[in-house]
Amino acid sequence: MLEPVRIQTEDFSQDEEVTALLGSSKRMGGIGTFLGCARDFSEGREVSEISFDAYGSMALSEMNILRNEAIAKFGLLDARIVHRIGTVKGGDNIVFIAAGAEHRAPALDACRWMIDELKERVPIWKKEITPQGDSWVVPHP
Amino acid sequence: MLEPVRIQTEDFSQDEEVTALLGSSKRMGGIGTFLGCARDFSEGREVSEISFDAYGSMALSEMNILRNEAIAKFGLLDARIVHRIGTVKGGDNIVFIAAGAEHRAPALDACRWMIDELKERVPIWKKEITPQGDSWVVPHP
Amino acid sequence: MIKVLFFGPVAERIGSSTLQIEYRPGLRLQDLRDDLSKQYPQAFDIVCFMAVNGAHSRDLSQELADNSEVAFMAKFSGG
Amino acid sequence: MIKVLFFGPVAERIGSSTLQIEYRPGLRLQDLRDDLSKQYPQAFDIVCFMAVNGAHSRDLSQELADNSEVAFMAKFSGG
Repeated sequence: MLEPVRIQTEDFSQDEEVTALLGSSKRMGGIGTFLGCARDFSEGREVSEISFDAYGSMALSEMNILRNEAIAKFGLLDARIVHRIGTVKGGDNIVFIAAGAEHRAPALDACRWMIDELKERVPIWKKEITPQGDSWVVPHP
Repeated sequence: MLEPVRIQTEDFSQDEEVTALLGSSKRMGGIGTFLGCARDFSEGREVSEISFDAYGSMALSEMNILRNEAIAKFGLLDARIVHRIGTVKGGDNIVFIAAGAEHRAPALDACRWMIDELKERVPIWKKEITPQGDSWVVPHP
Repeated sequence: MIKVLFFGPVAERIGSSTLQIEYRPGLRLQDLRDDLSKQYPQAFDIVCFMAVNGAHSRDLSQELADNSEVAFMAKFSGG
Repeated sequence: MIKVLFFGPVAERIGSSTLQIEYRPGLRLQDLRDDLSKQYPQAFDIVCFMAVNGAHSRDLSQELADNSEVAFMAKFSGG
């Protein structure tokens, strides 16, 4: 069984993640997910690839803390967070968040909270590789 | 290619739906989804199956209107809505909503708006089949 | 003729999912609803929404054309 | 020794992803930061977050133990 929190270079399957999530409770009535993927265009420039650097051990422990906090804060039945590192191409999956609850409101609220918090807390950096050169992404406030 | 708005008895695959959604634009950076599934427990009773009745033609046209409105209102790149009818068991998929946008906020906002509106507008009714008898679900306000 | 459709809990209380009602000129949605709710008060207790030819209708004064399809529906519980 | 880690844009500006700094008793996070930002001002211009032994630290007065792992990090851009 795949761990609920992972950092990996390989792609993931949303169906597999959701099946694992659903397997944790028969009382789950709603699942909110967020999938972040690589765009081939950003800030007016064509992007051919995105590469990631991460403080792996800290990122993983922060993602686990985030999952535990979300489960407690929103009364979730289960949650999963997967982030890819390495290099991805346009259209490829980058990050997947899933939150499962008895009803839809906490599932959707928790999903949004987790992706917002992940961006604030988890030490991962994105570099856009374009025909005009590479540049580290500066997040907007 | 699967239609973006469907009512069907068969199960669906999130991966297939998300792949179809992503295929519509390389500028898609965020996808919010909601999956509603059958719980085996509701209002304190064990639920063995859920069966659906629908005003099929109207439900489909309302779901198409909803998708078009969501795309316009949130500036989505694409959206999909799939609802199962017939009879499903505990843990089975019921409804799937996906919203894709350049950034995460409109994708997540639109996903939530679509599932909330679907419940208000789309003529589908759910009956819970329990060992103690069947009963139509009365939605809470 | 007017085709009247019922679904889910309303159909169950009426004991049928469709009725054919004789068309008469000037027939309004209100008239149809009044006639049917006298015949099926228990079913109409839970009617919340109406549709004419597959579109939501909130206008009871709407005149119905011959061969219209009208639905009287309970609160939706899909999703 | 203190192991100092850099990632992404900070590592690029420093030209390295790790440095070994001699430990001295009483060394605080503030001291380490001051020393390194004199040496690498361009890199430290974009430092927003610090971690000690893999956990966020906002307390510059924190004393570092020998063999600590310290990271000076730019704003995150994952997700």
